[in-house]
Amino acid sequence: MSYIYYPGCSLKGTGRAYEESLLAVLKALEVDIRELDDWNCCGATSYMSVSELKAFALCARNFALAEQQAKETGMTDLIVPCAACYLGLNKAKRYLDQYPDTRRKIDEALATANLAYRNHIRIRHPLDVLVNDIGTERITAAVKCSLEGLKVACYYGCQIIRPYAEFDDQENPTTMNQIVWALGAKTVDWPLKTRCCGGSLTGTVQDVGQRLSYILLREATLRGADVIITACPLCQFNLECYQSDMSRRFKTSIDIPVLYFTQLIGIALGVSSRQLAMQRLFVPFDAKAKLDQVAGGQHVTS
Amino acid sequence: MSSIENGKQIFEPRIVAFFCNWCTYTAADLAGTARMSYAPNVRVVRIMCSGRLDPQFILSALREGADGVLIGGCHPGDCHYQEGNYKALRRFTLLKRFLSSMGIEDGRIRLEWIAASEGDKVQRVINEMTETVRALGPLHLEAMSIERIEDMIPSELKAETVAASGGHHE
Amino acid sequence: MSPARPDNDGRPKVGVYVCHCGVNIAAKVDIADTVAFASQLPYVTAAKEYKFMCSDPGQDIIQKDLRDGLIDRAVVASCSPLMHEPTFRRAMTEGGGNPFLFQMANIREHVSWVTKDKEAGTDKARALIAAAVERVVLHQPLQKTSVPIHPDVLVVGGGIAGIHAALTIADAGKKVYLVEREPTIGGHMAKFDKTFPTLDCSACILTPKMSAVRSHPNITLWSYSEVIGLDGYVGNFKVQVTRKARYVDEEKCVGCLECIEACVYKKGKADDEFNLGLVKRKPVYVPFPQATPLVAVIDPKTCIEFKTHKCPKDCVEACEPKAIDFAQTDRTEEIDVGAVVLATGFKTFDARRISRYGYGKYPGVYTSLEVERLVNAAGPTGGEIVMKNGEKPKAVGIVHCVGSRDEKTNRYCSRVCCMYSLKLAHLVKERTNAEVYNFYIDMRTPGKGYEEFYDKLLHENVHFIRGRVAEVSDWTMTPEEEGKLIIRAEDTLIGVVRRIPVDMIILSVGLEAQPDADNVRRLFNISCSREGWFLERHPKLAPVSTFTDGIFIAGACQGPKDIPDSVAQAGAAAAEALALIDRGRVEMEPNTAYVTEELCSDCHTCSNICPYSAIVFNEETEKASVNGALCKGCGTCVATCPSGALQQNLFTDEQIFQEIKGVVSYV
Amino acid sequence: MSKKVTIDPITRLEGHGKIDIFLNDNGTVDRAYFQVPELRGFERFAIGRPAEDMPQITSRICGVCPTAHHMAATKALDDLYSVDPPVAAKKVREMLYNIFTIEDHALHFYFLAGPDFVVGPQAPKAERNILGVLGKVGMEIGLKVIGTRKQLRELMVLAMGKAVHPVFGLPGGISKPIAKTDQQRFIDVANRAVEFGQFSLQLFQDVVLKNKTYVDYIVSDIYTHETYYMGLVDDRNRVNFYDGNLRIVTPEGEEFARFAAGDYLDHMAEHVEPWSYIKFPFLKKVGWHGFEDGPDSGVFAVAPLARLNAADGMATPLAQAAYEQYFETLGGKPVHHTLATSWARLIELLYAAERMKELANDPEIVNPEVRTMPDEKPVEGVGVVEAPRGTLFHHYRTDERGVITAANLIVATQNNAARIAMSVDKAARGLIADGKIDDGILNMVEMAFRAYDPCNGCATHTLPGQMPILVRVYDMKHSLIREIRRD
Amino acid sequence: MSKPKVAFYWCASCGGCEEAVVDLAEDVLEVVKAVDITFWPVALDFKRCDIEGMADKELAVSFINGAVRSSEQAEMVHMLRAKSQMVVAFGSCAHLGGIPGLANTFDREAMFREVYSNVPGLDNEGGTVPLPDSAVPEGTLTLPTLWNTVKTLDQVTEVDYYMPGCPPPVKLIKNAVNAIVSGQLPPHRAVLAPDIALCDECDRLATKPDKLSIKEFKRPHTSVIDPEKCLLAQGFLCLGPVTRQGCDAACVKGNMPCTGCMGPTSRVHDFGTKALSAMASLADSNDEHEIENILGEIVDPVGSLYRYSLPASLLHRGYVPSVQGGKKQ
Repeated sequence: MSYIYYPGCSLKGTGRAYEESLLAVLKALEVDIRELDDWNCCGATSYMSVSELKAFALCARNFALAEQQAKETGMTDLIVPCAACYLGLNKAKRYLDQYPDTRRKIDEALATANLAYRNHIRIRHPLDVLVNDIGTERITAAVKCSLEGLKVACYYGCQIIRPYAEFDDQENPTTMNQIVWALGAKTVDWPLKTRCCGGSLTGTVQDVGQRLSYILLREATLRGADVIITACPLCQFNLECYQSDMSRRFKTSIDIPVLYFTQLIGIALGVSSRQLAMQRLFVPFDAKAKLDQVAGGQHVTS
Repeated sequence: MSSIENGKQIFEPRIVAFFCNWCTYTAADLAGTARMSYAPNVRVVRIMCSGRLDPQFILSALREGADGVLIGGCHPGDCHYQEGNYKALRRFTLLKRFLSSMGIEDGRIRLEWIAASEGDKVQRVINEMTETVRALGPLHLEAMSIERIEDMIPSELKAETVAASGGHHE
Repeated sequence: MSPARPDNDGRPKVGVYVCHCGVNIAAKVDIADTVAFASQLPYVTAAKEYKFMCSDPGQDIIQKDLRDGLIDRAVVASCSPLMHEPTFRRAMTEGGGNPFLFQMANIREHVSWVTKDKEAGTDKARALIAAAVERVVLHQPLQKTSVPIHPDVLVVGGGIAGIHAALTIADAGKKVYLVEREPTIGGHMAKFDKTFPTLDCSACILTPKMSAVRSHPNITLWSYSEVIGLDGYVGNFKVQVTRKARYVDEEKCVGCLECIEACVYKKGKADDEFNLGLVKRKPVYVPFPQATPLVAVIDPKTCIEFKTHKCPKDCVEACEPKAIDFAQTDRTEEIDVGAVVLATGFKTFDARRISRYGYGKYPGVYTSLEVERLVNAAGPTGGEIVMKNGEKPKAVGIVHCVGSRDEKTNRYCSRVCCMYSLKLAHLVKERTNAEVYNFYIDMRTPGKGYEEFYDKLLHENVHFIRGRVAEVSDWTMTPEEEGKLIIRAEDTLIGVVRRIPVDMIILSVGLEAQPDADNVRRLFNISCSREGWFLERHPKLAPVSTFTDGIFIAGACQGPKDIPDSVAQAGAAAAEALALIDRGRVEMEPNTAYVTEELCSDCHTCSNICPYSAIVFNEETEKASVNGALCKGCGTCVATCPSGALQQNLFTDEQIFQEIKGVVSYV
Repeated sequence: MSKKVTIDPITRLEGHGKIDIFLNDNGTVDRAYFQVPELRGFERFAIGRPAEDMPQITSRICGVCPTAHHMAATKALDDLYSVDPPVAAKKVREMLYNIFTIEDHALHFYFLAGPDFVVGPQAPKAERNILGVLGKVGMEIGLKVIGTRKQLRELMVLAMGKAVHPVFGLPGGISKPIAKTDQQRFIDVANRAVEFGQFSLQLFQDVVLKNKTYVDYIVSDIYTHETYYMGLVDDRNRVNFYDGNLRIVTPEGEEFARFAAGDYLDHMAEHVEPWSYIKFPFLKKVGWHGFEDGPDSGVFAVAPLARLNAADGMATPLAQAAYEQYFETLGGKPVHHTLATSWARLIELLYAAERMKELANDPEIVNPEVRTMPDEKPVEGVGVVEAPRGTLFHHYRTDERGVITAANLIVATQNNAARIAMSVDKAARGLIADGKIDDGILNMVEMAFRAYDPCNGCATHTLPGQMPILVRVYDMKHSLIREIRRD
Repeated sequence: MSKPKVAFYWCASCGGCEEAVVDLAEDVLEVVKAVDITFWPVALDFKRCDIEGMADKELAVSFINGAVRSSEQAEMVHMLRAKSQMVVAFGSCAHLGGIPGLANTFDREAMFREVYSNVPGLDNEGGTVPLPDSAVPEGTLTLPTLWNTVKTLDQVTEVDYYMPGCPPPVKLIKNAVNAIVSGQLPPHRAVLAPDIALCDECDRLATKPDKLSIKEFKRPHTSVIDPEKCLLAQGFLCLGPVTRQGCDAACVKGNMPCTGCMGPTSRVHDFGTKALSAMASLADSNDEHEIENILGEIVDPVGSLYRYSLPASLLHRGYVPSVQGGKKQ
């Protein structure tokens, strides 16, 4: 099983922890992935809202490159971890495959760069790959340090599942939960798993943005979560960066670690915290201590 | 047959369709009742059951000048006559290989199961097929018949042979 | 290649008649042009146009030309043959011609209604007309054959539609078999307390009809039974019906229900299907007190005797007429009928499919059908609206369009939800005086007294919030929300998102086709719409007929309907069935296959092709022949015959070859 | 610039031989070209066909010797599926093959070449045909010829389904055994065939060998070429038509090579000329050095003349006797005189008849065990037989389903192609001087290749039978000065 | 009055038809008594100019065998047509195109490629192929070019009757000659053989099962062939049901399946697809994949079902853009 990996800009920037932990985890699970050569922006930024066609062209270029590489390596699956990229690329693919006019225009554009898109590529989210390709059994089998006793709130965010993804239930996704269970931990019943995190609002209409984030964090805490895990660089950033700010704004104390789900997996698989880039977290999470605490001091690493 | 689109000559393929009375023909009627407009390139020949489809009809359609042939029958298990569509499937299975070794591209011959309720499928399939065949271009069987006349006859005999050349043994 | 053309004074004389169908055709087909085109086709002796060919004056044109000897056969270019072929064949006959020296060119459904560009439409119409002419020239005069019709009728499904159809037919003096799969007839209607908009008691109007069925001399009621097989054709169906073992002898059981009393289980054990699992029932039970037939059923899945064989069987003791019979087994009956009325009804939408509404997760969330039982005086709570936690709700939300008008589930409107939601709102308000919130997309109350009923509710302090509910959840933002279920929805009239805390939520679930509708449709050889509703022959002109002659449909199996519509349609289906039967004989389409003996080499290639075994081989002559009575006219054997010895009336090889030629070689 | 003489049945009508003769300014021959102007390409349309259909498909290469192609193909299938047919099957095949050889040689002698000798080259053309032959030898003998041939053909139908385009060959055997009840028929006909063989040989001696003019033709240098010779021989180097090893002898008559059919590609290659559809096989080890005589030229010959040269004798007594007399008369081995072919052919006819008789009397031929089922995956197979007109190779490659992916057919006349071309060239050089050309010369030029009984139907898998010809003589200005032809 | 004049002529054929005539054996003499054979290149020594010299319609009948593949053959055919009152397409090639017609699935270039560069054992690095005109030291040599397409006789000229078979059965030839001599001719353009399929005259007819269906198509070389039982019932691709009778089921008597050389009966327009329809319908399964497996055993549908009739098929030839001017993909 091998894949082409499309990082996108976030995973090289704010989301570095995501990239580092993801690669570490896949390595631990012996999944062979190769970064797409010469990849470019997914178009999710302003393009999509300004000129869809330009955004599609950007995506199509990535597809074409991937297919070229696929020809050499036989790989046909493109792993896209960033929620925004995942959404953008999926949208582009949908339009290319279903709207001949768009396709014709894009094909012309690609042709000028001697590229071609042949619809030989599948866009895969790491959650999809972990649950449907690798399978929770294999994950459980790879666990070196069970997360027994840990209570986790799984946060999917708004972009991964809706509207294009087919690997999970759009109303009530569970793939992340399944992984957590596979690691021995519990998940809290938290109806907000796909509710908006405030997203870009935190940068523009700050109080609205922060209220939205606050609702998520507060409810998670109320329901006893020790940690929130997420699959979106933007969400992760939003949820953890402003916690002290919120505490002041809403006159409570919000203090809950927000990890990338890959980091949590890494912990269970016994990957070193440096490889998992734990040091990049604003709200620190001392796995060892926490696990000992929840397991009542008896926690042992197998 | 061809049309002009922004100055460019667009090839308009001719496609003959054989639709079974109970499912696909009804579906085509439904598409009509629902005013689902689709490409005008397909002309339907109604047969009671896709099982009535003699592969000879397909060749005859191509010979007469069709660029493609579409066959529509009830979904497997739904045949109004129990098994006619399976017989059609058997023949089509062999016919596909037969025609491709005759050099006729796959895209020109298509078998679709279309239920009486699937008017939209009629629309979709006809549009798709029209585009596919358009892309394949005209099936120039006639060119061959012309070669047949041109490259063999001393001019003084042409008239006589043109008359005869139609004559396949009867 | 072609056999001698029909020979009346040498050449066939074809009349071509192009129909405008008002503007339906004329808008996309240049009629004058096609008529001109037709007039120069081979063998055409008359080419004319008329606004509506199917009208009497239209038919008169053809008949006159026939009588004047101007034509001996006709092509009508108008709508689909499935629509008007019979009409024009009749016209041919009345004009003194042969109805089968006729061909239709479908230039409406297949041309004008589906083609944007008039030029292209005209071209296509020309092609279809040319094809019809090429073909009709080879038509042979044929005679229809007819077979007697069996006078009995089968009605499948014992809901209100089935009941009404059965009674109507039986009252007309015909014998009816009414087959119902549940232990009792009554269907969904039997579960309701009141019916909108009149709020009259459902039981009061239904139960008399149920017992009428039970007692009617012309009705054979087979409950707890299912149709498993159907052969034959219109007028002559053979039907196999399985009668499931109920382990109680229907003839002996008097419905005293002593057995239930006596059952070793003192309390209910299994979910009570009739009450949707709101309560438990015993292994031996009757669905409800007015069940018809009032005969107990033993459910082998829960009855201890079937597991251990060690049960004291107090029930047997308790039963005076000795009706209980553990040795009973399923048995299959075969009956002959001339017509079938399908009234197999609907199922309600499974609310679990929309997880954000929390059905099955939050105990406070109910489906409308459950609430129908709660408000029913004969229901598990005796009509008291109390929740699972035993409390009366102080605030109730009614969520409309659950599983209706929704891209993700069903796109159609279920037609009854608005009205029954109003009914429930009224009943809840009346019995609990709770705050009642209706969340609706549009209120759809077209029907006699319906709008008035809506208006009445508006004056009962019931809240109406226009907006589809986003989610039902239990996470709170304010103290007053604690412990409540919160409904989030945008109130599109005031343009704000609202969070409404309630105790009880009623999901107004839509109607869906029965889960086994697809099997049923195959069994009876009819079609389904995409959503699984049985497909009528024509949405307007033949709403209760199907594409299979002799099979009629009534009630919600054809699409969502309320009670009045179902009953009306049941009456219509009954009338159609009666009309068919009273004809006494049914005419068969003569499109059967036949063998030209001198060409048959007895090669047996066709021997295994015919699903009706209509082809027989004569030992002496060493030739095949077709039994016209068994042949259904699919023509599969004809396509198979390797030497063209088999041909099909109305679809001979030559006719089809000519049609192909016509369809491509002229335009 | 040289004159051009075209000998052509009808200008550019293909399927017939075509000879272009270039005269130089002083009216002698620069070079004469023998062309075969048609091609049907069986090699191409064999591709994609199931191998087991080859015996029936390739027999359509030639309706005169369909059995040769049928048998070569069948043997190629044995090899392809590496199956060894039961003894009975082999014997039946060989018997039928000899029956075929008898009637084909007879056909050639009495219908095609015969008229030249029997009726005589000077006789009016209207008589120079089978009817003329009948007139000359008398109706009684005529009927004997026809009758014998008919009986032979009937036996072929009986055993092979059809005489023209048989159907009985299968890899590992034949489609059906010979019924016990039929054996006697084979024996009876065999006896008549032997008689017939002797009679024909006698006829040849009476009308030809006793006629000085003919003998002079035969031994004249014009009709002589010193080339290699190839033929199929049994384990004791005696002529065999159905099976054995291939043997090549040098122009001096020494054994040059002896190999199994499968190795033919080590010994033979084909040369292509742009001016003829026919390909020119040559001996690989000697190489292609143009249309030349002698040990240094890879040109070789097949067919009766070559077979007798390439063998050490005949496997049956009467034929052996005739064989010895033949070489005695013509001055020992090898015989290079092309026109001696007709004699050699009649000796073979006698051998075939005797061989048929042996096999007809063999109890084994009615053994019902006539098939060995193939169980190997097919890859490649070569089959060879001696067709009346010479050695015939069929070579197939298939995919694992036994569908042909490549086919190579090297056919009797093709093997002779180079030598035929040389004969024509030589005849032309020898006969044409000072631009003088007449019918006699034409006839003699024609006899040069008529002796090979060239079947270009076989050679390019096109048309059979003898070759009509047309001579056109042009002066230096390329204007036609005279035309003589026979169609 | 003088005997009717008869001509035999061959185009692209193998000579088997001539052999078939020779197989009339002593009856040839009968024929010669009845008619005056004016032209028979293979056996008799008359000239083309004799024909050219004739008046139009002077020949009573011309028997022409072989498919037509070049202008020259066509020329000859048209001359004979002009000189003859009646033209009989003699044998499968003239009737349906015959086995040479299988060439109609490819073009001339493909054929050259195979013959002059692909086949093993070639000594042809130069890649020499025959050319219409080729220069030799002494001058220029010419070769005729062949058509891409093999044609049936009636695709070249008017044909009055058809004598089917590869080669035509002797019995039928006799009947035809007698019919012509006695003037008792069937309807114009008839095929001179009974208009009913082979099974009717096949000895194995009685062994046909009541319900005929095929679970596995067998290939003759890998299966035992029962000498009594209907070959189709045994699973062999026997085209008897599709093929006109008149050969006394010769191949089946030889215990091999009929391959259809006699062509179809009069009601069938296209031998190959009709055969396909019949055979495929026999495949005993309703499962897509099983159907594919069963029919997969027919490894070469075109070659097996159009063995003798590709040029006479509704398409006349395989679709080759270079030949038919279609767009190259």
